[in-house]
Amino acid sequence: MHATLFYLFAALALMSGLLVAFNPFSRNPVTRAMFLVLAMIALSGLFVLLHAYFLAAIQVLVYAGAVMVLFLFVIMLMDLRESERRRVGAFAAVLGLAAVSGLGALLFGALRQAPAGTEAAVGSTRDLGRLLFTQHLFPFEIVSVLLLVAMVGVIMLSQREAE
Amino acid sequence: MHALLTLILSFAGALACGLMPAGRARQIRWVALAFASLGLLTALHCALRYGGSGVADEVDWPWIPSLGARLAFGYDGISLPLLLVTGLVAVCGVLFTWELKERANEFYAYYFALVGGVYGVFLSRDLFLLFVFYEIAVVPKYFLIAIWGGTRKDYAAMKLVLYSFAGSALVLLGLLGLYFGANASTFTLQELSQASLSAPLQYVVFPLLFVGFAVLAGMWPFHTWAPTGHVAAPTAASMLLAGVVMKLGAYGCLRVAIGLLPLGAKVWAPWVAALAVVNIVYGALVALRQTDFKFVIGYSSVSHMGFVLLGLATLTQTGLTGAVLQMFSHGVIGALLFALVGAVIYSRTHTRQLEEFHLLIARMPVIAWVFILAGLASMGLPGFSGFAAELHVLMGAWQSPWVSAGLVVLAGAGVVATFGYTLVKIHEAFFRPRVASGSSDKEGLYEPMTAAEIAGCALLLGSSLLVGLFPSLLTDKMQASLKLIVDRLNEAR
Amino acid sequence: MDGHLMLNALLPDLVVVAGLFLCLGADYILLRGRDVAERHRLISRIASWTLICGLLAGLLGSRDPQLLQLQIGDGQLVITPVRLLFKLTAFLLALVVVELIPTRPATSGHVSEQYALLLLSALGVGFLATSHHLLVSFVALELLSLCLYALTALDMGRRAGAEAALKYFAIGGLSSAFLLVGISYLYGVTGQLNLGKVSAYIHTLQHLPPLLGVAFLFLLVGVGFKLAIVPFHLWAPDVYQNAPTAVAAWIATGSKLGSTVLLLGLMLPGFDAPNAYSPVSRLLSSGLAVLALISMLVGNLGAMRQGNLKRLLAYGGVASAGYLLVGMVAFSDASRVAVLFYVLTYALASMGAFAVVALVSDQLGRDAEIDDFRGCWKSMPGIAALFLIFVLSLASIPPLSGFIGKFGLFFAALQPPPVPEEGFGGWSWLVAVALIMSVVGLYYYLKVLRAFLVTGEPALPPVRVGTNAWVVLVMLAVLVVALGLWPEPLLEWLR
Amino acid sequence: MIDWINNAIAGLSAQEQFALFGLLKILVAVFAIVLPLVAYSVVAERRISAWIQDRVGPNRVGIPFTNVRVWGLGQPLADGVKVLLKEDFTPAHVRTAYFWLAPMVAMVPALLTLAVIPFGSVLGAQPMVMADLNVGILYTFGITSLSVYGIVLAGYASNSKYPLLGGIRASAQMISYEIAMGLSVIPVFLLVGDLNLGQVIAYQAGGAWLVFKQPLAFAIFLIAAFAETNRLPFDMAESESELVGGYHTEYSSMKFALFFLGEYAAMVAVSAMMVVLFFGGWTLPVAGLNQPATSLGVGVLQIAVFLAKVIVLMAVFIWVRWMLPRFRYDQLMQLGWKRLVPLALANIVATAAVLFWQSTKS
Repeated sequence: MHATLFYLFAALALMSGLLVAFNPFSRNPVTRAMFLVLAMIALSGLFVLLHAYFLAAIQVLVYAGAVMVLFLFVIMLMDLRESERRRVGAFAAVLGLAAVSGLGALLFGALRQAPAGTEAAVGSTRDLGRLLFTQHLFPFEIVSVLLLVAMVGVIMLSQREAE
Repeated sequence: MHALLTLILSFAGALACGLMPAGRARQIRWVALAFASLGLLTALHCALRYGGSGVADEVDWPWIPSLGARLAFGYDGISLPLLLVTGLVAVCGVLFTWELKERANEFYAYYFALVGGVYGVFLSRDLFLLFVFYEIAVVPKYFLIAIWGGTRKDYAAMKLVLYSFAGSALVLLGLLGLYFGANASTFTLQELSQASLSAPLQYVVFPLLFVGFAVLAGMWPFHTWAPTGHVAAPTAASMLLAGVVMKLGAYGCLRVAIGLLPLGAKVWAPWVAALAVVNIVYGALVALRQTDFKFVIGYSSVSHMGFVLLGLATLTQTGLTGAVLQMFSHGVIGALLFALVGAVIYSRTHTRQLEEFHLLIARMPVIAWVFILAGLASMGLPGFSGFAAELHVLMGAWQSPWVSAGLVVLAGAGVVATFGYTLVKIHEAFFRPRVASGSSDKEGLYEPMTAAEIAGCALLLGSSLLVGLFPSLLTDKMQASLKLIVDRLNEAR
Repeated sequence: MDGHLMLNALLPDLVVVAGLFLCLGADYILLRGRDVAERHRLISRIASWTLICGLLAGLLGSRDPQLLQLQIGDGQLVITPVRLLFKLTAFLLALVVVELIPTRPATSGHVSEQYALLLLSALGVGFLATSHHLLVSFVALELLSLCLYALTALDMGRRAGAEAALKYFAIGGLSSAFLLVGISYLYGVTGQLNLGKVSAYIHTLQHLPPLLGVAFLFLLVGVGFKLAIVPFHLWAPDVYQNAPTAVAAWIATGSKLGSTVLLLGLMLPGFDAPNAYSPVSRLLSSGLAVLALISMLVGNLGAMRQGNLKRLLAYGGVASAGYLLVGMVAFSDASRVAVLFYVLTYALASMGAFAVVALVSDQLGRDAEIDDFRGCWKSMPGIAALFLIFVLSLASIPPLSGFIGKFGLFFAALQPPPVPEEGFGGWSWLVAVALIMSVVGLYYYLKVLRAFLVTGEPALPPVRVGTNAWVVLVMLAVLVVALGLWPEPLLEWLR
Repeated sequence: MIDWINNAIAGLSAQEQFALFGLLKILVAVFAIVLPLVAYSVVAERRISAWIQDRVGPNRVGIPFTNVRVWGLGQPLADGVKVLLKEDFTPAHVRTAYFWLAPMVAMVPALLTLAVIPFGSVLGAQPMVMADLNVGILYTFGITSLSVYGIVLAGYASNSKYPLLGGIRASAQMISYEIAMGLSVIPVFLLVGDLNLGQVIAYQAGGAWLVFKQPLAFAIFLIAAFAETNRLPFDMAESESELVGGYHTEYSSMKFALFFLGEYAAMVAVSAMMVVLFFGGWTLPVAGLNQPATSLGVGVLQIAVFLAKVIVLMAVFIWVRWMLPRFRYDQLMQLGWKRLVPLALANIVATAAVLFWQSTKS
């Protein structure tokens, strides 16, 4: 059951991910975004299988629920048309394919030889919070500064001609 | 006076001239002359004080221990003549650019930076330091030529600098090889000369160092920067280039490549000798074909540097003496020729094309005779320094087991060729009516030499004569230092 | 975690955080509706005093031996003399950038945001420098990168600027993803986030798991983007060219400082190898050598063809990353010191060169071609002289610090390996290539200097340079020269 | 009969029991409770609005095929038949796939949210919650955040201007208020110390309802809930007077009905959440209803209590709709970002400070 679900979600995530990047049927940005949502949800399913409920919920809440909605918002607001089919030079295509397949082969080989993971501990929200505020307090605080960057940056970039 | 003063004075001069306001060309040139003369006086004082053996005025301060570099200065019999010639040429360079107005402050800043770099190379007793000064001398040349130069100055300046820099890249590689090969964690000449270097290492590193330095010495086939650079350079710069910068290369070959890598030197000496003879003969023959007066002198420099290289390749006491003597001699004579052609004659005729000259012997008799004297000195007439030098070189080559007899004969032929082109060009320049038409050059007498020009010519010609008549003044001082090198060569197995 | 000690150690950063809030607050509350130039004046004053206070706090901290040898939270915050030096250098460079931000912006009415982002990115570099922990390093790198993305797009009026920012953002985001995947694989293999422990764990392994190779591949790709190593350099020329020059200066220097520390940390398994030819260091050094080779080639040959000064400097930066890797491949203590020294001197000289470009081309209102600077010797002799120093240092001409830096790199690369049968010169071929490429480098740097110092009539009217800008420029020049003439104290400090 | 069932149940393994009762709970909750609730809330809406506007409202439809009028309670059935039988018209210019997808996406999240709501204590041995997640509230927020897709996609798929505007408005509005909503409940969990909704109820059973302890949080949550369900005064996405019908302008028949039902289902869901978070869930501080049920009867009574509370809140929703005018869009954003979010943050800080103070005192 567990394994079946894992493969189900993994396949779903991979398929949707692929469809985001290369969708042979549609070049519609909204479609891509929706497949990305699907990928996020599938990932969240994987998190559930790892007993990381908090991450699973956050994954849906933040990525599917907020980030991707903003994506859609932007796509709709800017009225992005279906993107042109890009012309890819033969050289670039061959090089890209070679790089991707090389990397894929490398990863596949490496992961096949990697030791099986151990059953993860249950990621309760309480433990996560405790870790964040003790052991990883410092990176956590840096992240808070990082958010400040995001805010300031957005103000600067979005508000043209403030005066 | 301490020898380091030359160095300090030069860089101080660069700073002083550079910071002066550009408009005050008169004040600047006097300041420049003062700094240059003080440098010359220091060098002279060093020469008079030098006892004839060992390293004088030695200082040795730690600098960058982690790289094994030390601030080690000092001079011996080999550096001494070169210090002298640097001082002489530096003073005369100022004298012959007496009329310079454009961007004078910058000119002398670069000029003294170059001079300081040259002094530094001759005074360094640490290879890292030597390399640093060697490179310091590279960059000012670019600006001197590119800003104040003449014919194809951009091309010439860039070519010159890139050749020099490529050479110094080779040198750097060689130095690093030397450092790690010696495994003594030091760059000082003193300690490196005592380190034992394996034969294979020497075989590899010697060509790196020798070729790297020889690029600057104008060795064929890396000489092509020299004529174009010399021609494009403003007078003072071409005097420095021909007079001392080319000697930097030769000095490096002697001091570093031959001095530290005796086994490598022995293996490669025949090749070096062959290239040197090519230099002599090729330079002379090409000079014969030139129509631009400055190119003639440029190629003659290449030819003369061939004698230096040949002297180095002999690896004998006599030959090396000749090489050093030739460095001095060509430094003085080459500078004088460039000064005469580039400044004295050109400022009057406004052309350097030989076919446009018209019976100059009649129209500038004093200058012509000075030039003829200089030309005779250049082709090695007895009584001038060139004679003693070339004689030593050829004698050394004849004795040397590394230079084949055929090469010596060829070099002798090169001497004849030198006679040939010198006389031919003197004739073309001074005794021939105008060949090319269309020149608007006026008839009649040109202005006489200025005081500065007279002083410069007198200094250079006088010192050439002095050394030509009494070569022992210099040779005595260098024997002990050269003997060290020759002994090492003989001992090395 | 000792909170009190940590607060003490983070005092410079806290000062900067406080200062940046002060900047924003002053702009939003006190200076509402004031003239842009006036706001610039006050805010830049606040920003520079903030950085000065941060520097002073750091210097005061360095007098406390406890704060100079500090390790908090499994390497999350590690302060050693070297790391502190890098952090403070970053602050110093940011201080220079503050003086370079043009006070009469053509388009943007945003004042305090620029300074705030600059301060924030300085924080990022500082954290990167003092972190020995994958998680913190990543977060700090993101902190830095995000600021840079936003700053690149500062000049929203220019299409090219926006395009460059987008390119930077897209490629940078991708590289962060690579880095993150690499980090997670590394964590997956070793179970550690502390770089020292990662390295120690790797050395306990009997044979290397292939996943480790993949991890390092990804990490190299990630850091390679940040350092603009070929083939991950494509963003650099566009970004350098189209970002405001002050920002380009900051990208070329601050970002480089931080990323180099990160790269050194990631390469720790190589440095920690019991002898230089353990399998892992062999793997890493051969990878680095290849990257070094192509970076030097592409960087130098690319720079030769540039007509735009900032693009040229960008390619020069790519080349310098190549040299950096040349020094790193030997994985010895000497190479660590050499790399650190080089990147410091490169940052100083590069900042100087960019500063001059920023000050001079600020008034041009378009991309500055090399030719636009012709005749600077006449209109601005002082600036031209300083530029000469900076560029010659970039071209590694002695006695400037750039030369000592590059020499140190080659010196380290040539150091014979501990295993004698490997023979003379660990990486002599690489050094040989690097030397040849240095000649090429001199060529294009001379081309630039030619415009500044050689050719004819001035193309630009003289620029009025403020006292502060003069002070920082001269300070940089003095540092560049002094570190060349007397590098030993710094080398000693780095050791 | 009951014995027989008990025996049959006892014969199943724990997993099978879980599956069986899970399915049962879903079926009952959705088809027997939520859908009727939704259907009749529509009627209620119409009746209440009529009452407020001094009209009569739908009062005629009774039991089909008879003449029995039961106060118009047959209305939902008639409406259902109507929308099912209407022509399902798909305009030519729409993006078909999304046009079909959007109504489903609008309906499903609201129902999914109910999975973690404890709608009763226990019936027999079965806890009256479908999935007792320890991150319950995050789950609900996660799912709620997905409900925006229905509207956005509808706006996009319709491929005409009013729906698009509605979609864009909805996306911005819902994200904005989600933040306020999420922040507003943090003090609740600070007090409770757990994210599990059952624990929230248990906490309230032991003391006062959280609406009294955290009135500000409740106020913010309530306001945000209006925005999240796109109800007046925040029905920007629909706003008939400006956008014709907003995102569902192009929809008709059953697809339109799905949006309609989705909206009411969302109301039910969010009311249920409020009941759990602020009104003690299935508890009542009288007659021992505060404790988990010991008998079937009490269990059913508690479910009734829960439903009653939900219905009251639904009534509030309906009441507000007919009492307040619509906000302007910029006012909406102002309120969300500049009032509610800072207030919620302040509330968090204040609560944390009080808790800290209390912990140091003891």
